[in-house]
Amino acid sequence: MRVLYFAWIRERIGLSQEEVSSDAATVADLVAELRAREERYDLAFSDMASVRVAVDQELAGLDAPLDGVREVAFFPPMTGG
Amino acid sequence: MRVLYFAWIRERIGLSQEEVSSDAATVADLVAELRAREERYDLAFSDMASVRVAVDQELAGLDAPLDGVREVAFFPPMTGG
Amino acid sequence: MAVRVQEADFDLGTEVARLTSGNTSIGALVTFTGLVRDLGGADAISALELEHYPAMTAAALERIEAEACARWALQESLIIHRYGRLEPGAQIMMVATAAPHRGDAFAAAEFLMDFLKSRAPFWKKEHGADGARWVDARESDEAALNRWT
Amino acid sequence: MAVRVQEADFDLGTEVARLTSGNTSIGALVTFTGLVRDLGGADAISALELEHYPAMTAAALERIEAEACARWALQESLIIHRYGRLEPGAQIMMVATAAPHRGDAFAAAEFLMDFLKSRAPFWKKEHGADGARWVDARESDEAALNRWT
Repeated sequence: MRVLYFAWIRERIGLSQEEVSSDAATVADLVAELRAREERYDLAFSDMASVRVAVDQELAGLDAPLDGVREVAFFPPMTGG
Repeated sequence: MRVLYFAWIRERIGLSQEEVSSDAATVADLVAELRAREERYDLAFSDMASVRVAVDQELAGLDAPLDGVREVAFFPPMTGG
Repeated sequence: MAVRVQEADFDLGTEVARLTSGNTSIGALVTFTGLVRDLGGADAISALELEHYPAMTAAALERIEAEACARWALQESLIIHRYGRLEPGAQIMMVATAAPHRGDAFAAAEFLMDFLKSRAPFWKKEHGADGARWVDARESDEAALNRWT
Repeated sequence: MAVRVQEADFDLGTEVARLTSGNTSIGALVTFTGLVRDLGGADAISALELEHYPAMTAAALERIEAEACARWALQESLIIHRYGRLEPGAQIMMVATAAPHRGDAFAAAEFLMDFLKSRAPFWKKEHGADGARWVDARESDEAALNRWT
């Protein structure tokens, strides 16, 4: 599964994208796995109220299932316009 | 006093403006004087709900006084924009 | 803050560029352009004739614009209104409003349009195959003014 | 109905002319342009950097536009959104909506803007004398979505 990071989440983790092998059932499970990896991930996901998620390029919640999913993206609230 | 007519009021009366000597105290008195003159005026002012008035280039009511006034204009509801 | 009443056409891009040029504090710019609409069929029109009250028009537009500037934090505003004979598809008028935030720019542009519709001394005559007819004021336009009181 | 996501600047006049060209049934055209605002003083910025999510952006904008077209009788609509590094005063994005009547054109443009602010995958970073900072989403922008539900 491809995992993408944008804006200050990208900066904190130091990556814009990476391939992740995971058996996580939901986005929340994936976040827990990533936080357990290294402090930079733990820091990036320390306040999930400020993190938005897209699963296969559609906005999704933390409870979204990851079965068959190819791309998960994490980013702060959008500031378009 | 200069009296101006616009849109279908101008067309019905057949004039865009004229000088009128009148002792009318109010716009309503002036309208009554004009209607008494000729049928084309009577026709133009037959439905005063469809007539708007400006006195010295400011929107006014039929009860507006004409003392010292230099210009009175009659026109249908405006359709700008 | 500017008002122009003219027979000539105008260019939206040029007007907007002039309005914002050199002012980097503008965040939001809203424009409205009114066009001569031809519905075709039985209602097809060949031209729209705009009559106005020259001695009153500019002052009426300036008053409407000043009212908008008093209500919202506008950095720039512009009203251009044409008169004379216009073809289908031609531009009739435009307003532009510039503000730090979009809410003010949108509200001011809608306010200007609502007042122009019923309080600017213009009258429209449509020319079609069956002759010409004066465009009636719409009750909805008069009613639209109430939301600003 | 069109969406463009690009690094290049755009010309409002050209875009609007293309939108209305040859269509004489349009009566009302509304545009919104968002500009890089520099408040100067302590908040002075030297540039605004726009990051986006390329694989998602166009689809998100198209969905927002389709929703506007489903709600209002629009004849044309356009969204252009830039990304990359922009100078103060530069154009960030524009929307245009064309309809027979002004109410639909205004409402649709405001709707598009409200959704673009909080539902289009862009993130803004301001560069100033003291370094750079990510622009926070405003609660008022999220709240603005509620008026359309």
